[in-house]
Amino acid sequence: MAINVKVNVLFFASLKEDLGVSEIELDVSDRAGRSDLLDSLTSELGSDCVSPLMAENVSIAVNRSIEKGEFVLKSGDEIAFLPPITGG
Amino acid sequence: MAINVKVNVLFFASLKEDLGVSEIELDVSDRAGRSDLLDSLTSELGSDCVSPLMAENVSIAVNRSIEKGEFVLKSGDEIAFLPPITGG
Amino acid sequence: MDEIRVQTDDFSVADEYEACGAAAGLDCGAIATFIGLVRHADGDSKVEGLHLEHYPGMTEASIKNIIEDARNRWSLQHVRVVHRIGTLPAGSQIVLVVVASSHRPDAFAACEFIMDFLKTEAVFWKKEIRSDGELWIRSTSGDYERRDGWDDGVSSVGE
Amino acid sequence: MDEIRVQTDDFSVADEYEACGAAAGLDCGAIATFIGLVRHADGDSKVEGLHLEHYPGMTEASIKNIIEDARNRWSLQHVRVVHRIGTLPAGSQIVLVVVASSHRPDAFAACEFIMDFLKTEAVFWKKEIRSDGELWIRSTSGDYERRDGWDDGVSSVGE
Repeated sequence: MAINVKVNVLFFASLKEDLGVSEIELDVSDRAGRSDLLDSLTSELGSDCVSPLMAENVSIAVNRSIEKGEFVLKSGDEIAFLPPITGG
Repeated sequence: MAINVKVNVLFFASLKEDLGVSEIELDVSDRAGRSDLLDSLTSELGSDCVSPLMAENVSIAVNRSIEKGEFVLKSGDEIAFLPPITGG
Repeated sequence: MDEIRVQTDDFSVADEYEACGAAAGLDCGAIATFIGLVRHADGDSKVEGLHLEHYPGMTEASIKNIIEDARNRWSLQHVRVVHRIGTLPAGSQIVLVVVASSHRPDAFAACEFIMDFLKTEAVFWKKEIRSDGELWIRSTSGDYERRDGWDDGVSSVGE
Repeated sequence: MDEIRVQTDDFSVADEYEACGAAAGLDCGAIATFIGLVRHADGDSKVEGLHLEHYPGMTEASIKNIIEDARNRWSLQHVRVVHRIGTLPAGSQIVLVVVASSHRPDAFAACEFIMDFLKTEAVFWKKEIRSDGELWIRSTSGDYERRDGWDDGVSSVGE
């Protein structure tokens, strides 16, 4: 049996508007990776969330650091979905 | 007989210090050119003025416009001797 | 210590300039400053305002990285970046960059570098509130070209 | 109307910035500013101050020419140049350039261009008052290189 841990997921800007939510607490299996995270999000938010979250220009940050490749989640991690940024 | 006209001659910065004067009124022959001007200045200020005034990096402005070549003076002209400039 | 602030409140250019002068010290010969403002017009559309979001913590860290990169390239005495968030009506101040250095080439280059990287690397999101609707803004191809220009020797002009 | 002033009095960065914002109007998105200060040190010599002279009328005309050249290269809304003369103790403000434009590349480039040309083309004379004597300053080879750099395409980075 997989042990579930809690992580925090944040959505910013256009993603927050598209999904209608800015932050959710999510149960994921301990040591969950990228695809496990997406499965948990789909269970929670419905399959409509897949297309905006997986868009090519959306970055994922784990604990405020952009992760371009695979990652492994642990309890208390903060995951953020970032649409294209621009400041100044 | 040459008619003499009055012109005003200004010296700036290091030239003012070297010559000990900032401005003189000078009699020059009407339609005097570059060498006539220098002759009149030498008569007025002594031959020591030639070397600083004729230094390669000194520009001459007639009525506030730099003159690199020959010029012809008329009554009331303002001639200025400009050592190398730098602002900012 | 450089100053990095992300805030909803407006900033005072006079106060930031004074604080920079005080922090920069006796050998400061050059202060370059840039202020970005919300324009009323963008092409044919009238812009009523801008809405800015950030990611607390990550945004400040992204600005800190940009300043560190600038400090690795130029000799700088003090840097201040103040960036506003929230809803800003047209005409508002958005961002301020102040850079102090002994020499003007360094101050100019670093100030422009920081602005170019704020456009593409700082963690902000910007929505234009127009007369004909709202639009999330993205960095333009020009923004990326300017950022990438710092890699191929443009920066050496000032060195 | 652009603003050109040569004065013995100090200037207020806050006042000049505000006046620029007011003159630039609704489509202003970028204000770039540069302030030059009298440094206390220059190499090994301690600088106690600077003495600046100008040629009334001709100096202002030379600044006007520089601004016209900048306006021919970039799209600018407003330009202010304030340059001090007289005896300025170390730490004093010497010169201010403020440029407003719709877009930041134009504001940055024009501000830097104007400073580069003030160094070599504006009719001022500058004497450093050092602990070990007085010295009339000349434009450096670096100053001329920066000026000449505007001829070979560097300016096109911002266009």
